[in-house]
Amino acid sequence: MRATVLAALAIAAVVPLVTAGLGGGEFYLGFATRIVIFAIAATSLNLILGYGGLVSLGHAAFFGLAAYGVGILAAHGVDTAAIQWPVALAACAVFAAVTGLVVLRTSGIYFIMITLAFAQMLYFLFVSLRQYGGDDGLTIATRSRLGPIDLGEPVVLYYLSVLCLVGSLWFCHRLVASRFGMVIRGARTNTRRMAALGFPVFRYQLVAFVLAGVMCGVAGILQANLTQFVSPSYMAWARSGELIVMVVLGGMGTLFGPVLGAAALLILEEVLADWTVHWMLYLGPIIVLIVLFAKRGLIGLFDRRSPPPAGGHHG
Amino acid sequence: MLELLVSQALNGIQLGVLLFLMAAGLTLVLGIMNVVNLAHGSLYMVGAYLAAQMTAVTGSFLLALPMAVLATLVLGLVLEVATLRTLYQRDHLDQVLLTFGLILFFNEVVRVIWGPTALFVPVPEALDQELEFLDGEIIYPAYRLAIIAVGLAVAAFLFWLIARTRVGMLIRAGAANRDMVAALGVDIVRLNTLVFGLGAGLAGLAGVMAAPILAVESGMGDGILILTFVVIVIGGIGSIRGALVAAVLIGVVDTMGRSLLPMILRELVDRQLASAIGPAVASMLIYILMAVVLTLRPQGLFPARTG
Amino acid sequence: MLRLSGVEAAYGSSNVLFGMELEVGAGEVATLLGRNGMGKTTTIRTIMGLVKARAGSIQFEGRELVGLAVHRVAQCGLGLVPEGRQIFPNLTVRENLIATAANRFGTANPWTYERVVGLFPRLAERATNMGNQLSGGEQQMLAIGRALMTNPKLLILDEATEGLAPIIREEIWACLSGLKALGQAILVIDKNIDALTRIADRHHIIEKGRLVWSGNSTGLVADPQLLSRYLGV
Amino acid sequence: QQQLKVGFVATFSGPGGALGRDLYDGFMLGIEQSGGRLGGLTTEVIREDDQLRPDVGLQVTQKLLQRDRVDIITGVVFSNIMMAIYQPIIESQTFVISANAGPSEIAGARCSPFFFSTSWQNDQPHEAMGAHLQRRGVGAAYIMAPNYQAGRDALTGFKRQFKGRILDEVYTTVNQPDYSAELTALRAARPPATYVFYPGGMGVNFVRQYAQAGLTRRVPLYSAFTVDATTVDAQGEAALGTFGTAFWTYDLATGTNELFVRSFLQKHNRMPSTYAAQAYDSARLLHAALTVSNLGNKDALRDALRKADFPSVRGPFRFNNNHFPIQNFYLYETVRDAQGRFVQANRGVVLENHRDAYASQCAMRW
Amino acid sequence: MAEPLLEVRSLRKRFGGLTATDDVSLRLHEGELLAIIGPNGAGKTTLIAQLQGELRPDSGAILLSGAEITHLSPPERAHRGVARSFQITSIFPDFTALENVAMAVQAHAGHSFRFFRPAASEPELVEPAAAALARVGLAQRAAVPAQALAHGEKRQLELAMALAAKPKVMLLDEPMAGMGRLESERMVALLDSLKRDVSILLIEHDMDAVFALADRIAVLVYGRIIATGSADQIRRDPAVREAYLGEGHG
Ligand SMILES: Nc1ncnc2c1ncn2[C@@H]1O[C@H](COP(=O)(O)OP(=O)(O)OP(=O)(O)O)[C@@H](O)[C@H]1O
Ligand SMILES: Nc1ncnc2c1ncn2[C@@H]1O[C@H](COP(=O)(O)OP(=O)(O)OP(=O)(O)O)[C@@H](O)[C@H]1O
Ligand SMILES: [Mg+2]
Ligand SMILES: [Mg+2]
Repeated sequence: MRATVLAALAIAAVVPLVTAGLGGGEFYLGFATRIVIFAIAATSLNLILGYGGLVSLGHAAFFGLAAYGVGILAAHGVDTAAIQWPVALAACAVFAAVTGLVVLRTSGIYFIMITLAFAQMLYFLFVSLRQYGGDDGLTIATRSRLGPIDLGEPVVLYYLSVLCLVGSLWFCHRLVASRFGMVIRGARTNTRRMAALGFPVFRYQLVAFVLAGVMCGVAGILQANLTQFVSPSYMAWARSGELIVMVVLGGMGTLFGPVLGAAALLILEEVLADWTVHWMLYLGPIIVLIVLFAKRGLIGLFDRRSPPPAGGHHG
Repeated sequence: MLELLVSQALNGIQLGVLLFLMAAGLTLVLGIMNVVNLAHGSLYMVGAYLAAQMTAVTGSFLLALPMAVLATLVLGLVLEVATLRTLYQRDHLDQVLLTFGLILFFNEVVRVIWGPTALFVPVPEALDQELEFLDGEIIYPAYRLAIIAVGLAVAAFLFWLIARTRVGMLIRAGAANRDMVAALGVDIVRLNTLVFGLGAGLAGLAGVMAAPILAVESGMGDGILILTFVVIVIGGIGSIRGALVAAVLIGVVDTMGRSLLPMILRELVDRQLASAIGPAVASMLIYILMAVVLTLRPQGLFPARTG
Repeated sequence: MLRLSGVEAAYGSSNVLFGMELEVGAGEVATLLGRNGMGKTTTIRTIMGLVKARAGSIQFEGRELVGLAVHRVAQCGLGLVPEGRQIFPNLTVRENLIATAANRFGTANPWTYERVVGLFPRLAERATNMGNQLSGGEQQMLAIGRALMTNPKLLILDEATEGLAPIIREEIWACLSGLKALGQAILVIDKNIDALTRIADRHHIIEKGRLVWSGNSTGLVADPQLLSRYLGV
Repeated sequence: QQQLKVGFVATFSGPGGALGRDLYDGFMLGIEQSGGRLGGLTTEVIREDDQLRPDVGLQVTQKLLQRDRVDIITGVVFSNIMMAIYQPIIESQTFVISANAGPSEIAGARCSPFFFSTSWQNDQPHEAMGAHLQRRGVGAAYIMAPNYQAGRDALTGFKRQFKGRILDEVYTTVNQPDYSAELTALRAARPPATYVFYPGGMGVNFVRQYAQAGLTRRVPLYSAFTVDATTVDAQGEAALGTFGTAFWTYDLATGTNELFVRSFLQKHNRMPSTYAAQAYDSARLLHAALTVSNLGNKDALRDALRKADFPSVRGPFRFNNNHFPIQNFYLYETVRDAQGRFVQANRGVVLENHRDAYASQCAMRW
Repeated sequence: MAEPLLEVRSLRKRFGGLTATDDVSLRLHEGELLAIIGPNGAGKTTLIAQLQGELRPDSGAILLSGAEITHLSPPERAHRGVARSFQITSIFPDFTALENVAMAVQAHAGHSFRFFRPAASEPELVEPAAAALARVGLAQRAAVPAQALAHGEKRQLELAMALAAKPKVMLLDEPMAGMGRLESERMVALLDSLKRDVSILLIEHDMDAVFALADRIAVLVYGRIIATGSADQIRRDPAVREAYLGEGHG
């Protein structure tokens, strides 16, 4: 475990050096940053989906909301990170808390669909916001100002993203083993028993939901800075679906699965699309094969020891 | 005004019935077999493409209809045997992932075979006319009435099948406990394949029926898939009755919302604002409806009584 | 009628059955005894094909069951009342009974809905309730009735009296005796050794997935050592 | 430098894919006309799919700029993609020739010396239709579009020229498949004319349902980007008798156009669309400019592009100060031609040498 | 007489046309083991579910140490010392046996909004959990995932979880079901030893266990209590014999 972590860190650290060596390194660095950002988003989803059994099909809403937080403030001339980022994250927290009050009353497929409903409402709201570009999106003139750190420098943005990812992973790692994490995981398999034992499960799930939303917001902030652009398509349901795909593809309920899933999906898309216009013709069956043969997601191919994820849905 | 309301109600019902055809298949497969099949929308799309192809070949939509439905049903069987069968015991999310892969594949396959532009399916000649009611106050396309009729017939058939027949009982029992059904001597594997085929056939039927009024193009199943999920969730997963009620409810609410909401808003607020928020709220309406229903009844309107 | 020899089975990598042996003759009532966790249920599940046998053979009326699909095994004439009842929660009581009913061997006086509710009148009262609305004991009756309605050649009961009121339990023993009198073969797991010694012809005691003793009731009662050593009585 | 690298960004997958394909086929045909060498340079076209996702569009654009170091970027179907990739392209001082998207911001305040359009500013075709109805003396119209930026811009453009009464202005959900509710309301309003903007599959649905509701006969249907070569086969007879406006039709009798249409038909066995025509012109424009300048000197290249000294398929063509074309807009009617094909027949000029409404907001002067 | 620990006053619960609990009144005293017996479907589990809070009674009141708890949620009742074991085994299948019990300890240990410290390294969770496991005889199985336990072992685990919360009242729904003789006897001994520290409401069809353990027995038939008394009184009660015991238990 420790060795794997160190190796992964080492790889992440040298990416800029390697890409600098390639022709057009900036692109590859940008691409790597994108992977890292989506890995953060997928990790945040994994927190509630993989460990908590809460399958949200509206998770991209937080991604888009935070990105809009940055974009809208920037459009009004507020570009210091010290204001932008807390506001963006607070928006995510509030949205998560308010919707969480409703969605957490349901479970199973109902939960999937009601999270989708709220995300769609937000999506249509931003499509209609003409002041902020509506469906055309909003260009962000300058990246967030973060004291002496210049996010305009791709390498800096990359390392910042990696730092955020490491932070998210570490946070998750500690969280799932903690008392709080035990409650969340217990509630996944047997909510009724949790209540009988004396846990007000709803409250714990709500906190987890908010935490995951905020963590996804971090990814959104980084994405806004990477692309200097934000549009409602960031929170379309298909994006939420893609996050689920990343988590499940990599291995849900495992720490590194979502990271692997994000990297695999984005790289596959990139390579296949580079090669043929009909890339979906190949991506689709590849995903099917992975599901059929890598039972616990990609991570299962690497780590044969970790226990199989426990049975299906109970609810 | 009344004529307008009646026409709009017909529109809503027709949309609802089309949704029901989709939702019935999906609710069978999801609620009863406990399989999340995102490729349901793809089967709808394939049904529409096959209808287009076979209409072009045979020159008759009415001939193409059973052929396309049957072909989609067979495709469903093949899919079930080749991929989904191994996934019944696995997590829902594995099924989500797998069928997501299938969506990508099918969306691209139809583009490779039939090209990226939409295909044309003519309305069958006999139905290509408007019917007039109430001295021409209400004009309604005959074909859309035919859709309503087909949908209601299918609904009646399904009610009978699920609630009254042994096959229906076994299907429900299999949803709850596959092993036990098998241990009592029933070939659950074949049963599930048949149910999946039935669901696929229904999706295909929806696609075929929709082909003459909608653009037959790649990705046409994605939007309706989401709507279908909304329907079965509002109706209560696994409940055919819920699917029917919710489908019509969604159809009517969506239709009324689109046509009446902007009018009402315009009475209440100024025109500028109304035209800004009207369409936005209209597109959110079904999601708002779903959120309200699930807030009040977290298991949908007609919770299928599973354990 | 049923003969297991050298059967091995496992859950994942942990072996549970190690060369299990068992025999039930036609028209016989046989038991499977043993403490908790010794592999009784696993033996049953292996017979039914719900757990794959890794080695050995399971013969039923001369037919090899190993390798058959679960429903094929059942169709050979095995009727299961599983541990933990496993009734269908989303079917009504009546539907639970008739959904899988069958008379594959043309029994002259088959178990029907009427006969089963005659045996368990409580079920008739709850006929239109969903399975999951029944009390634990009612569910147990339902599970027995459901198995009977497949009109099996061999009825297998895994802890079928668990959670039943003593008076009902007595009725079930009486019912089993009655079935035996009709020539029904039965394999039963239960902790009521007193009752079992009354009606059973043959007993098997298992320990850690192995047969450690088998014989008739007289032999079992005659050897108190056996009971205390393997069954803790 | 002997080599020209062109990055071609467009939507190739998903429902918008047909447009990307037409752009690409048109552009490649344009290159073929100069023997595969634009301005005498060996030309390599690197095609990238933006998947109609701004972040993907941005990513592939960055790949083109940073890894492939392309000299020119062209293509771009949708405005939201253009908005996402515009800034990085301009910052890298790479020329971008939009073959389709023409958002108002880029035509106005955010115009750039590195941006050129061979299509039109988004509002223009709608303005043309507005002008046409105005001139015909149609007193009132019922207008509809999808509820997104381009849809709202379209109706704004229409209203800019049309001064009659707007009976209702209806915005529908993007990619809404069924319009029965809206059509019922439309019928109840008894308008003398309908104007809509429904591109792609939406147009197929709308036009067919309009006909099926028996409306085509009662209320004439005017539109832009709703009935064109990419949709008309799926619309079939429903499209007959509807009118549209565009800067080009297949039957324009310029010599270049006849050549273009003939070779396109021959090569692809289908009628070219306006998208193909625009992209073809992009290639021809590049060819002309590169013939008289070179890639090394960006100022010279810009001057050459500005001259637009090439035979456009549309006839007269020159650039406005914001690098959008000043061009004619034509009315077309969808008819069945001698071979039984559904085609857009030119019915005359509506606006002559038309300039877009935003050019005045563009600070660029030359 | 001292104030009862748990008091039930005229509890009533209907399911449609069926009255599952019909005007039931009960008192459970400190340190007492009250057994409730009755035919299948008499309403025993329904009664427990109302005491634990999963079901809301239609009318009547439930008092714990004199304070009304009728309208509290299950977690709130758990915090006041009401623990329940389920008739149909209800555990966390993918946690180990030890973790299952640790969950129960944690619930009792108060607030669980601790995000960082690994729960597995907190002695105040693990030690009581291990002790509870040992008490039910599952010490050797601590590290086994709960889903891999045999049926009888799951029942023991279920009890360990109820125990671990250090409750005042334990509501045990057929804890012996599915246990072999040996295990049953061990369980009887265990409950016997527990009796002094915690009051127990026991539902059980195993009459040997009931007669060995119960201080008092209440007999529930069709939702009504038809008899209450000592083991001997109940054993001899003809109504009880007819409705429940049959002739086997003389
Ligand atoms: N699903 C499973 N996965 C892994 N191990 C299992 C599983 N089910 C049972 N076991 C193990 O197999 C062994 C035998 O279990 P089995 O259920 O057959 O025992 P049993 O004799 O029926 O016990 P009981 O009297 O408690 O029902 C036990 O040690 C148990 O832990
Ligand atoms: N949710 C419900 N809806 C309708 N009826 C129910 C419901 N839950 C229980 N019942 C009925 O209420 C009655 C009492 O059930 P309960 O589970 O309390 O019985 P019990 O005394 O625990 O029986 P057993 O000893 O068999 O477990 C039964 O007839 C049962 O069918
Ligand atoms: Mg067992
Ligand atoms: Mg009970």
